[in-house]
Amino acid sequence: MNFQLSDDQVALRDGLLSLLDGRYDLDAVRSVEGQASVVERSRWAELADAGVFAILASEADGGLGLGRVEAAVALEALGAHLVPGPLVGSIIAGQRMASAASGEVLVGLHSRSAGGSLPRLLELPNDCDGYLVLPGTGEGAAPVTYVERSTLATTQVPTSLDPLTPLAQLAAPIADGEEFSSAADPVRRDALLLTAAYEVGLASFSLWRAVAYAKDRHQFNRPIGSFQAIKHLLADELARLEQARVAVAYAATITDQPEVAVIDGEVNGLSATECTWRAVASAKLLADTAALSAAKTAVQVHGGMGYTWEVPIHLAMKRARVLATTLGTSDHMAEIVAALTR
Amino acid sequence: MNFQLSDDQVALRDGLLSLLDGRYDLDAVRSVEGQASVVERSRWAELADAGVFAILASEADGGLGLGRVEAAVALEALGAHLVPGPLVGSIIAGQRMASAASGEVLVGLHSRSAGGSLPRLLELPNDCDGYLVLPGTGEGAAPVTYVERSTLATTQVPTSLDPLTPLAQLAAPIADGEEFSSAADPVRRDALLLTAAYEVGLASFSLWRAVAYAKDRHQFNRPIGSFQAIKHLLADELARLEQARVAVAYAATITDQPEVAVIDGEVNGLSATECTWRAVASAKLLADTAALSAAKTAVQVHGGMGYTWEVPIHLAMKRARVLATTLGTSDHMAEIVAALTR
Amino acid sequence: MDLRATPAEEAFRADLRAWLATTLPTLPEKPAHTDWQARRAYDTHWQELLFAAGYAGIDWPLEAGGRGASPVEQLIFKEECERAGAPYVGLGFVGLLHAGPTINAEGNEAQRTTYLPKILSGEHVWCQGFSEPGAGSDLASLRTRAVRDGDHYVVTGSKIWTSHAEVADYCELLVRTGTEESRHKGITWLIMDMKSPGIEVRPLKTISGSTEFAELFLDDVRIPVENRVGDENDGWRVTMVTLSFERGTGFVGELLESMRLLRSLTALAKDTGAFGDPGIRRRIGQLSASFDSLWALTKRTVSEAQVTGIPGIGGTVFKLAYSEAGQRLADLSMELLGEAGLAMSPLATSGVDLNNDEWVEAWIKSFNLTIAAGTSQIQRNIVSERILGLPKEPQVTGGSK
Amino acid sequence: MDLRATPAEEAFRADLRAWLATTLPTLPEKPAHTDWQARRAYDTHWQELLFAAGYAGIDWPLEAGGRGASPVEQLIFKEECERAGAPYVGLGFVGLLHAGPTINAEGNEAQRTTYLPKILSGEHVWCQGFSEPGAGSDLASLRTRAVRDGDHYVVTGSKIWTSHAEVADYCELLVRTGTEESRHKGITWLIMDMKSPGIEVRPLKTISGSTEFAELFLDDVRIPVENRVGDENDGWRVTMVTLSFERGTGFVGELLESMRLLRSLTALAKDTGAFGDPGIRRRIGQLSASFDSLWALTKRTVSEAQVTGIPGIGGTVFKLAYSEAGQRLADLSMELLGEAGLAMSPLATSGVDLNNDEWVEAWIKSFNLTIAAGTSQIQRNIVSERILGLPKEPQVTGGSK
Repeated sequence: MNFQLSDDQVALRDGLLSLLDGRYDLDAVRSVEGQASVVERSRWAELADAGVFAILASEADGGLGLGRVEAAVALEALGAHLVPGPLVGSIIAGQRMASAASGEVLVGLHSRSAGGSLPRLLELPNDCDGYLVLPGTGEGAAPVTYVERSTLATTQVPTSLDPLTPLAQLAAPIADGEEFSSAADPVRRDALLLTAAYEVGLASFSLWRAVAYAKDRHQFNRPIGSFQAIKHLLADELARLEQARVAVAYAATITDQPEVAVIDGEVNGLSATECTWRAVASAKLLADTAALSAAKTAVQVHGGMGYTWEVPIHLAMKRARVLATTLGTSDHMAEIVAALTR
Repeated sequence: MNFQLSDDQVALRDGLLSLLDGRYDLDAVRSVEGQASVVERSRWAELADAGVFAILASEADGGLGLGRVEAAVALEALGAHLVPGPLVGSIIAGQRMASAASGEVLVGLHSRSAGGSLPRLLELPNDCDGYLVLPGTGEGAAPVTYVERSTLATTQVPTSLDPLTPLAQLAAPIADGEEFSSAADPVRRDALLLTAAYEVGLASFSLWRAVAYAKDRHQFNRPIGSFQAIKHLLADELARLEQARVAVAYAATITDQPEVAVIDGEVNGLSATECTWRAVASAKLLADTAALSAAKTAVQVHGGMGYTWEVPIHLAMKRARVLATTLGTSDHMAEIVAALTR
Repeated sequence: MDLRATPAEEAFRADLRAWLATTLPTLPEKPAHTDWQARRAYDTHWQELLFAAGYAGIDWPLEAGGRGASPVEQLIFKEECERAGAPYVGLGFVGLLHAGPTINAEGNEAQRTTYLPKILSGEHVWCQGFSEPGAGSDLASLRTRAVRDGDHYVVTGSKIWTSHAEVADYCELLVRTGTEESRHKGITWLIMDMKSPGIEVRPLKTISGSTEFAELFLDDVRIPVENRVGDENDGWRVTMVTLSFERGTGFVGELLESMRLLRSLTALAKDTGAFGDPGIRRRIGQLSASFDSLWALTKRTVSEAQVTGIPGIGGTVFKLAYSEAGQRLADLSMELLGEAGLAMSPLATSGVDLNNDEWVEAWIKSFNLTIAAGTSQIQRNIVSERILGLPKEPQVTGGSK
Repeated sequence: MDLRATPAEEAFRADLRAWLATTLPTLPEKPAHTDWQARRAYDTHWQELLFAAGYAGIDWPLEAGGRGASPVEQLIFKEECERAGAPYVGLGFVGLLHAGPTINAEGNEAQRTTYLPKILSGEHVWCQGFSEPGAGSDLASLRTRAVRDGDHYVVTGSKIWTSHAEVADYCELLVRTGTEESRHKGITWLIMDMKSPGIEVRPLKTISGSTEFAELFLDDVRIPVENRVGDENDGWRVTMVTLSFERGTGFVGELLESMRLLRSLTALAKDTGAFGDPGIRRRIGQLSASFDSLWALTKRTVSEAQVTGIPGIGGTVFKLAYSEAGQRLADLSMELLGEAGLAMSPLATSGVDLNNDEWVEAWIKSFNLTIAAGTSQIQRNIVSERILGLPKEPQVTGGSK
């Protein structure tokens, strides 16, 4: 057992971070705020060149042949840079669609499960070329299908909560397209896991921004970060962040190493698949909490400045809200974990 | 409108506090810890002489003819002194039973509603002469009846959570006795309201003990009460306490002044009775929270000392746990309020 | 404990309700949130109507031209206006709630005569120049400098969180007249004419996307010495007088609004089926209980003010508790809206009264509840020191950064 | 990231599991919680068995007579012992986890030879004399005074939170040898023979009713200078060496116990029907997720210790997060037990596996989670300063009260 990033994984992370520092700095990310399209194709191509969307594709298919651990490492780095666009969908699609792996085609995700009587939305309607459509929870063992964006009837939403996640309202539920995968479960699990990894990145962004501000900002002749009221808020956020981060790492590792899921499952009276689901749902639950809470605390630590558009914390806060909603809420995740607690 | 204690109400409170300071100081209260019987009849008689158990009885019946506001004032004072015994039951019984109002007979409360498949307990089995038995929630408009203690088959519980609330396990559900009141609803409401008032007293006990300790205790060359980590914990408890206290005052006032319940109910689309129920359930919910939270914080502020038997905070914490359980939990109260939120 | 209205209170409420019923339908349609000139026109028109009916300056003393209403009547006024859907005090709030009362209490006769009537009538709009980028919670560290030059102060510096500065006529301004280290003892309170040369107003966009606030940049702005309220270097005390007016019923409108939102959220939960989940129901019940108790707390605070002239401990506790309950309500609303809570523009619905844009905006604004008008951290300091009597933290002296 | 066991780890686990399977059934029945002599006999017998099998001092270096196991093996040891229901380290914990490692690291050859073997074999039981009534979170303010008198220190003062002092042979004792104001720089680490004249042990009853702890009153207790570990006035550093052994896997047993309790609570919720309430289910799910992540965090921490020798940031975060999750579990259990949670003695039930006494005791003990071994307030200071790099609070110097 060595439950730490391997040297290769560290190298992957550092390489990606260095690319992101250069090409996805905050100014670059913010330059598309509030626009109907938020993905700059040339930058997207650079992510593709770095292998981001081919990370899960097999080497035989020209991919990197890496696992969820590596994909999660990449997503955390992307989240910590607030990179917009259909990252999770494109990585998952990249496993089987060369056009997604290469970055030519941008693939969003849509789950029919949420909603009920409320309106249904489509994320990134002017950026995605197509969507992986996950069946609703009542639909049994329905497949995941791929639908072209052009086939969907939508109305643009003029203002979305997250200025980096433009939206359209769907005129009707999305019908099935061509089959992408006959089993929806592993796809949904990967989508939740990678979304959780991105949320860990968001939480980290919020926390370290708040820490930096707390060191710099002085009131009452002291850095505000020397007041316990501030220190303790931030310490609690670190605890949430680390719990989420390690939960993501655990879920990713046992997805990649199913023999571990077998052993860990036995201890808890679960099959390997159930054990993996419990780990993934736990990771998403903790990552939702970490990202939302870190953003809220970071706004609070920034005081009035945190309430201004200029300070970028609100971008992390709004994205966290989006990600805690679309593929299954924290409440859904908690229900999944409870059902697998025996 | 003058939503403050009247001069008479202040005099009542101050008189009772002065009696309690003299006859129910902490040493006196603690002298019966862990005993099978915790009520000293001579002290109980002094409370009776002060009119505590006749407070709601009409003047025609030899009572004080006062209202819930006065009864709540008395219960808060009794709670702040951790006075043990069937106070609420005896006050309610005192409305119609001269022997309870005079302090000769001690009357406990028992609600058939809680429980399910779990064992049912009887509080203060060696102190109460009889019990007012409230019907279970599924029993419709059943009456409140009075049963003699001697008719109940029980097994003594050797150690109870609260060393000032001895318990026995009931061998069978309590059957009806002689009718005390044909309508259970107002009795249950009064019982919840007066219990909430006692909990406010408990919360106040815990908070002010913790404040005193925080001023006195020094670590790192400072009173620990000068650290924000401690100050802010205590400030939040004061906020909880004041919310609970004013909620009790409001519920008591509109019970006594039904014309106000009519007006306030109209604003919220409720009948006067519904308005009063919402107020009482809210008060109990907030008082449960205030008492439990203040005790927890007081233990924390006392540090290791708070974990010792000697420091009396645990008595408030354990009693709060008892009172937040027996007549209807916080979760039940929240459900009642939600059903009356329209 | 008496919650029954006196005959005078009942009469006050009945008169007001009748007036609102006849007056509100005459109002023009509300202007767009971003159209500042139209908003000024709308708000000052409402103030004119209040003035004509004798409701302007409801809490101001009679001798200052106000209504001189009792605290209970002030509460009734806020309650009835909120329930009838009357306009908020809007752009008039700095003049009516801060600057006016300060000038009345601490200004001289000439200042009272010059400024008070036009605040009451709605003719003049005021803004506030207190906070600075480097002086938020620690207001006493403010650095905007005023140098005496004959009959004028020459003021240079910057202010932040100035509401509707774009359309204000005057600004209540705090400046440093003492040494850099003088803190509370070197501050002066000035009336600044917003037409003075050297003032630059730069809108400040909030995270909800609005530009309700602005930054003020002051570059050698000349302010006549006669515009000073109180003595030089006595501005901190003058300000505290103003702030003391803020307590008590300060957040009544917001609380009543939250209570309305909770009712509407409960209706939505019933529409969507979420009300069938006991966990959701309990959260609704907990919020309902919290808001009801804060409403009762307000009545107690007002009663104390009515009898003793001092609002007691309720006001400080209120802010702390209300801001957290408000955030819990906002969080619950987003959870119940689900995906619909990700859109800030209205969505098309069938059958369900969604108002998603209103909810989303309320959620974003809820982040400000624990910051604006004193962060919860500062509130907890106040509660623990002034009410619980806990010792202050050791002070750090010396140059601030 | 690799969670697969190496062949060596698998072999270690298999051997241990086999040994536990044959050894545990030979143990006598557990003694009553209050019978200290019987508990000593029970715990030292278990230690003898571990010693004979080569598991004594699992984390001690080989040259000190320990197993010299890797951090991963230590984790496996704790995991298997907990899952097999083996006895806890019990009365041996101060000797095995604190005093022994300190003497090994900082003591001289004679001290190592005299004390270490008998700790490992279970012959000697140690207790800890660190905290004082006036020195809890602020340990450096301790006042128990040691005055040099020839070849002895003469010690006077009092200690608190001394576990099983009634049956201990030795005490690791911190005393003040410097001036009153010397704080960290005037503390010395001594080995005190518990049979020395002048020691009074007074049991300290906790809020759960147990007397697990005691107070020590020391009145001119004479301790030979040769019992000093490290230099005079260097005891703070010596102590920090000990404390650094505490991190990492310190709460593994407690965590595994909490995970077991949560499973049992879930079963109870299904028995009582409470599991049908989605609000209750979600709380169970949240706790399950928290505990699982803390278990994963432990594995990461141990992996870091294995590779770098330093446990990393996990240990400090663990204590803070675990103690709060443990309290939430305890609170949930009391809500699910309802009235049955008000009795500390077992209740008669039919059909339901209630264990109400165990749950109630766990609830009461949960209050100590955020206090013992460093309050959560102190933990947050450590996390914010050492990990986040936030500035320390301004220090207050001068006489303490």
